[in-house]
Amino acid sequence: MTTEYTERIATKNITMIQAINDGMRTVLERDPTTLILGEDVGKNGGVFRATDGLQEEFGEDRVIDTPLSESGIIGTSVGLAVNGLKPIAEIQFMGFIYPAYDQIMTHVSRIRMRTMGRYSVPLVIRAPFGAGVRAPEIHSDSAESLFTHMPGIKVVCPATPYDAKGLLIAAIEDPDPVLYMEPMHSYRSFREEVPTDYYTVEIGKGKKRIEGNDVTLITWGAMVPLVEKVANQVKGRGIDCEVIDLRTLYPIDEGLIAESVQKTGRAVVIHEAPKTGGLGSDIVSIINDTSFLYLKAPIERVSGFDVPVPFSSLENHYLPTPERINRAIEKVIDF
Amino acid sequence: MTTEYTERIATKNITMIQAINDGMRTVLERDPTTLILGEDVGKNGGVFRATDGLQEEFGEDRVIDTPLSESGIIGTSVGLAVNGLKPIAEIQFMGFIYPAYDQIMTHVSRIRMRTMGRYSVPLVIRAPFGAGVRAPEIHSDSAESLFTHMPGIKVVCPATPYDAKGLLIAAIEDPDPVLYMEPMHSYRSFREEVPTDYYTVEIGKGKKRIEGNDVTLITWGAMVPLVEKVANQVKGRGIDCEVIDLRTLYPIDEGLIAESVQKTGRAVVIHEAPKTGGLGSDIVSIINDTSFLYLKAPIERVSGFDVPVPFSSLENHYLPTPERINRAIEKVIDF
Amino acid sequence: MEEVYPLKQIIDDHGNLVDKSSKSLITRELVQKAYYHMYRIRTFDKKAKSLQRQGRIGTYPPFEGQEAAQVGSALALEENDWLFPTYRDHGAMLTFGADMTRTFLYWNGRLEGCQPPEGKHIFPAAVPIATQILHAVGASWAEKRKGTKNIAIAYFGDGATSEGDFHEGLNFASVFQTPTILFNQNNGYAISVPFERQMNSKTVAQKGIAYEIPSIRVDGNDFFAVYFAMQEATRRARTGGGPTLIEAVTWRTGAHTTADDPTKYRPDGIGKDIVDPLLRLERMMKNEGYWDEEFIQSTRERIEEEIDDAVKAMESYPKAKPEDMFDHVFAELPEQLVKQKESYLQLLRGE
Amino acid sequence: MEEVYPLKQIIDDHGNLVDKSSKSLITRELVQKAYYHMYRIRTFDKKAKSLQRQGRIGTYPPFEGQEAAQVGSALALEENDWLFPTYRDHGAMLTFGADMTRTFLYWNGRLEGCQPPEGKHIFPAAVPIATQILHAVGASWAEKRKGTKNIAIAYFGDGATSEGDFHEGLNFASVFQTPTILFNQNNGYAISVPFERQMNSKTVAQKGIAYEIPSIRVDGNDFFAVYFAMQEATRRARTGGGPTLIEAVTWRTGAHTTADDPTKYRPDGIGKDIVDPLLRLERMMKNEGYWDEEFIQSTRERIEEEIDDAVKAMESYPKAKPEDMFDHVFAELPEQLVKQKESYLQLLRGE
Ligand SMILES: Cc1ncc(C[n+]2csc(CCOP(=O)(O)OP(=O)(O)O)c2C)c(N)n1
Ligand SMILES: Cc1ncc(C[n+]2csc(CCOP(=O)(O)OP(=O)(O)O)c2C)c(N)n1
Ligand SMILES: [Mg+2]
Ligand SMILES: [Mg+2]
Repeated sequence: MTTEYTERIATKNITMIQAINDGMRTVLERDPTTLILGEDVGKNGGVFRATDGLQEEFGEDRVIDTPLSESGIIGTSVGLAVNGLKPIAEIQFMGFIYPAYDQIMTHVSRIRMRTMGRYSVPLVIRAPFGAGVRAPEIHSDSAESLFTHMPGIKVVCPATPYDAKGLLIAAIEDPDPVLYMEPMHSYRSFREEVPTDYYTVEIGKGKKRIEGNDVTLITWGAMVPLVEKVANQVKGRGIDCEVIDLRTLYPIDEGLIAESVQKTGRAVVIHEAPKTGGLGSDIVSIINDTSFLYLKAPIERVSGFDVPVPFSSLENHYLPTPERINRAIEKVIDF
Repeated sequence: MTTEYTERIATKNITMIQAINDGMRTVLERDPTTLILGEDVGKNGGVFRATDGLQEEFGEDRVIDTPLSESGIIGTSVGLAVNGLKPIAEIQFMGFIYPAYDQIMTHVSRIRMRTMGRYSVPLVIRAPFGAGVRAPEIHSDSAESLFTHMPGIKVVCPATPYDAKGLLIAAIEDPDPVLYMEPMHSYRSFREEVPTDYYTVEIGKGKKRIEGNDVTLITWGAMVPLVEKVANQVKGRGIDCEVIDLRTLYPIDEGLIAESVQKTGRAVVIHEAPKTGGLGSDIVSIINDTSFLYLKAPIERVSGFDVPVPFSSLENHYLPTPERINRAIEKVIDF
Repeated sequence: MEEVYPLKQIIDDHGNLVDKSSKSLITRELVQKAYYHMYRIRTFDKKAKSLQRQGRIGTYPPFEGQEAAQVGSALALEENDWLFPTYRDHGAMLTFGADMTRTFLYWNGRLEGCQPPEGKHIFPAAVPIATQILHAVGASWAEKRKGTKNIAIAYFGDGATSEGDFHEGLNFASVFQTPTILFNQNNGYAISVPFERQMNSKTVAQKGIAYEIPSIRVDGNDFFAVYFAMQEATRRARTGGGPTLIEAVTWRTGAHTTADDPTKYRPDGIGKDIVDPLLRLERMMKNEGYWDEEFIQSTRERIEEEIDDAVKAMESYPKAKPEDMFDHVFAELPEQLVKQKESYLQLLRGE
Repeated sequence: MEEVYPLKQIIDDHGNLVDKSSKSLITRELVQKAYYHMYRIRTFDKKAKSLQRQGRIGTYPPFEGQEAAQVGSALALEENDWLFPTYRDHGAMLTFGADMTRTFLYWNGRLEGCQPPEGKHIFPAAVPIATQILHAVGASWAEKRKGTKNIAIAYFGDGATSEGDFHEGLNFASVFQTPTILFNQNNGYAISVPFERQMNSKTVAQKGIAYEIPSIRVDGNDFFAVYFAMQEATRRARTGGGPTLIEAVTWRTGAHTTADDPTKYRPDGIGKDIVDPLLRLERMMKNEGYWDEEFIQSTRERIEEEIDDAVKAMESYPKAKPEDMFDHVFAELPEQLVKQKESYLQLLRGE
């Protein structure tokens, strides 16, 4: 905030969880059809404080504590959404979205197609995800692939406070269902200037976080700051990384990936979910489809292993580490 | 059955659904800890007649009609399995496995790891899948990716009556949970000689159905006969395809894929599930990892589109067609 | 629990009025409406079965035997209410105003079959069992929030009561006191599984106690019993009294679907003593002086004509377009999907 | 429904015997066992909270206030029964024979904490709510099939009753008449959501009616009420009488977990009138002549020593090995996983 111009946009220096809270407040104020529902979102303000203060401000009718029932939350949200409301449903942790999987797979994502647009489900499902915070079992799953493989729902995942608010508002504005994944490891890990006003970040567009020429690092969520750190480290060793934060996991920004890899000829994908079936494989496929002749080395994937996210004593061994990312970069460079 | 030697192995010329029935009968006879449970599997013998006659033969105690409750079927199977039994649970159609997804994801696949092997879940989940039989909505989903991405469960899918029986018995013998996917389109579409006795087909091993040198076609399930047909057709045009039937979708036979692609330098993957997140992407990744320098063209994927399996009037447009496979073969050849 | 939830009847098998107190509520108009709709959907159902046998539509789940339950419930709804059916409730949907041509189209595998007439709130049949219960709770919750008097009805079978969504739906309805009718057609079977293996309770109605949801068990083959129970339930719902669970005890006369063979699992002769609901209504009409040959004949002719026209319209309907598979997945097609669509259409055009 | 399911009490808040008929069933041995276990798990719970504050274990969900429910239920089990707990039932697990060092290890994020002593059937705590109910039904069904007299108990909270798996579990238990105890600790809250927003019924017990499962509502802070209700239920289960639903009405004295702040959602002063179950037992022991200073002192010392030893053992336990993340996913590691493991271990070794 150094120039007079930028000062005109009022901003706050806030964390991601605050930005998410702010995003919901902004929308609840503007759009009376929006409402929040979920477990502990009301009086308690959410187990992570994402909805802190919102029930006080907007009432029990807009910010609703539901019974402990994920299929119930999503299933009733379908009914609310087709009948003119815009529910923002919280699933307390992404690992607890599975009981609602049937409703999401067979209804949330299919109602528009089934009725040729007569009915639609403008529903946002918020879900904190990812490991590294020493949470109990199941709390740390990264389940994006189960939804990017599901036609009819968009999947977004911010890495910064700014994108968190802008993507959340975009998700709520979207006429279709959006799964909004919140990297809980990044909830409070850093702050950023975030406009106090209404703004959106376009769904479907990734962002180049670091420009570089030697190798493209593609990632999202809580891995972004980690990958940026590694990129800066290897820069010291003369390797010039381009870092892409996908931000939207479906529909993926194929153009951005292709353009970058066609420049660098090398790519490493980094994500938390298990390797097999991970979004990394789709990105490899996109590169195969768009940039085959540009590739100078096989694409590397650094990801969770093909094991359930382990208990907290081992979770740091499960997650991609700087060492593993480093080795992958070396591998594509030295190939 | 032409030589005296092979005549010694008694066989029957049967369909896949009969082979599955025969596989279950064989196991129920040999192993008193096995039991079958599911919706309509008992008196009715299954909506596809997969369990026909089994309740009559083995009693209501071994072949059990359950309430209409998929989470109930899988959740109680967990309890049965950890307590010494070997349940073979039927999910009537794969599109109805979603209500049980939570139990499979958080328990079936994790109990061995969670208890460091103290408890295990030797459970087989049978599920008919796939489109092309004009079934109502949801009945035609191909959901393998939701399970190949799930650490702790194996996924198999036979394409022929012989493999159907052998893989089913192997799945039941396996000490770990196995999802056994049945391509319903192939249930009665052709017959094959199947040994009347006990035998297994090894889990984790694919099979070369046709040898060839120009391009590797990788597929499984109901796509196998279709792909074989196309392979035979293009042979007439001088293109020599190698056809691989994966048979096991997790853990995948990486060696077989690599060996073939290293020979042909070209690959087309064919599957029914939507493209994004489909197993095709994993296969592209495996080829990227193992055979990068051998590739003469980008790998092609012919799959379901990124849309929900449509209603029956459009399902043939959704499924891979000979034309689409043909075009993909031409593309990799002409690259 | 059967004592607590006795089977409420207004007319008996012989068409006699057993609940005299209802006599004043039964008007000629109501009786004729009941007859018209029950005869109409019965004829539709017969036609659908025959079309299926001739391969002119796909697999079809007949509702024969359940006409009183479906018509009795749907007729009690108001114009702006919401209806959430299963695959077996096309009788209720037609009665509430669904288009008949589109209903045939649905069973011909056409998405167009899922579109209700403009302004009418009829959801497509839910295929995954019990999932629609939550939708009905949500949609009626939205009406309550908007301050209207509109309600929603969820149809579901006896088998559906075993699914988690049944339970979660009833709990939400109860906690949020939504104006929802939870309408159970207990037709004795879930495919091959009889009621008494589906649950260990003698009634579905008693399950309301778990949620403090008022419930009632009615003879589902008695149009009037269903209709009056519905009236009470809708009145309660519209006046802030929350949800009601109605168990309509009925009988699936035929197979589960045209692909099913009930002789595999149904004991011989079972259900033979059950009097067809339409026959019961006819008996009642004769007993109580509502039988009017002229009305009957003209009604039947009108209906036969309507159905023939609808079949013709279905069969001359423009062919399904592959574009439709892509175009409605999202409000706006993402680039990837545009590419998939274009390349497929190119191939179809031989390019 | 509270009239139908009155809160069964044996001793009141002052430790007076209100159900005289039970007097003959109460032995010194039973009282001392109750005291020993309740004091033991109370002390364990306190220690765990303090270890968490010091960062020596991870987030921890205290069960303070629920000791009578957990000990009263677990003590009624037999050696070969099965116990399916939640994350808040380590008191019951310890009482039934779980190893204390491993219990601490569990809260330190160690898989070893999920392993019961050899031959003991104690499942790891279920994290996804209500899922374990089905496991208990399945495991006890297996016992019934084997013809043993063993049973299974599923622990679950008030919040758990809202999940579909609760419903599906009770329905299976009822349909297959499995020897299962469905043991509900209604502690008033599911994190921040109070009982009366979780459901619209006044009791959990009444939910048994939906399934024709006998149910009872007991004062969960009264060790004897819980213990005798359990005895009746286990007797029924062992003799082919099927499942029982027990609602033990209790109170979560502290926070949901050490990461939770109940002042955000609990009205001031709420629960202050609830008499601690251990204090109630002590009062009863004094009133009824069971108070024996020497027993009390030696018990307390023995327990404190045990706990200190367990903490030491936990803290000197060999470090978690990354191999363990791979080695137990399958009985035999598939090739891919071997590769992933080897390459990661190589990296760790600096190769
Ligand atoms: C979740 C799910 N599981 C299984 C099926 C397959 N199936 C279709 S209808 C049916 C029986 C339904 O019985 P009921 O609820 O009594 O309704 P009815 O068919 O008798 O009208 C089953 C098991 C399904 N559609 N959805
Ligand atoms: C399926 C699922 N959804 C959400 C959660 C998060 N969660 C953990 S404990 C809890 C409340 C449980 O309440 P209750 O069943 O009453 O048990 P208590 O904690 O009071 O012992 C919730 C919502 C979870 N563990 N599992
Ligand atoms: Mg039925
Ligand atoms: Mg509780």
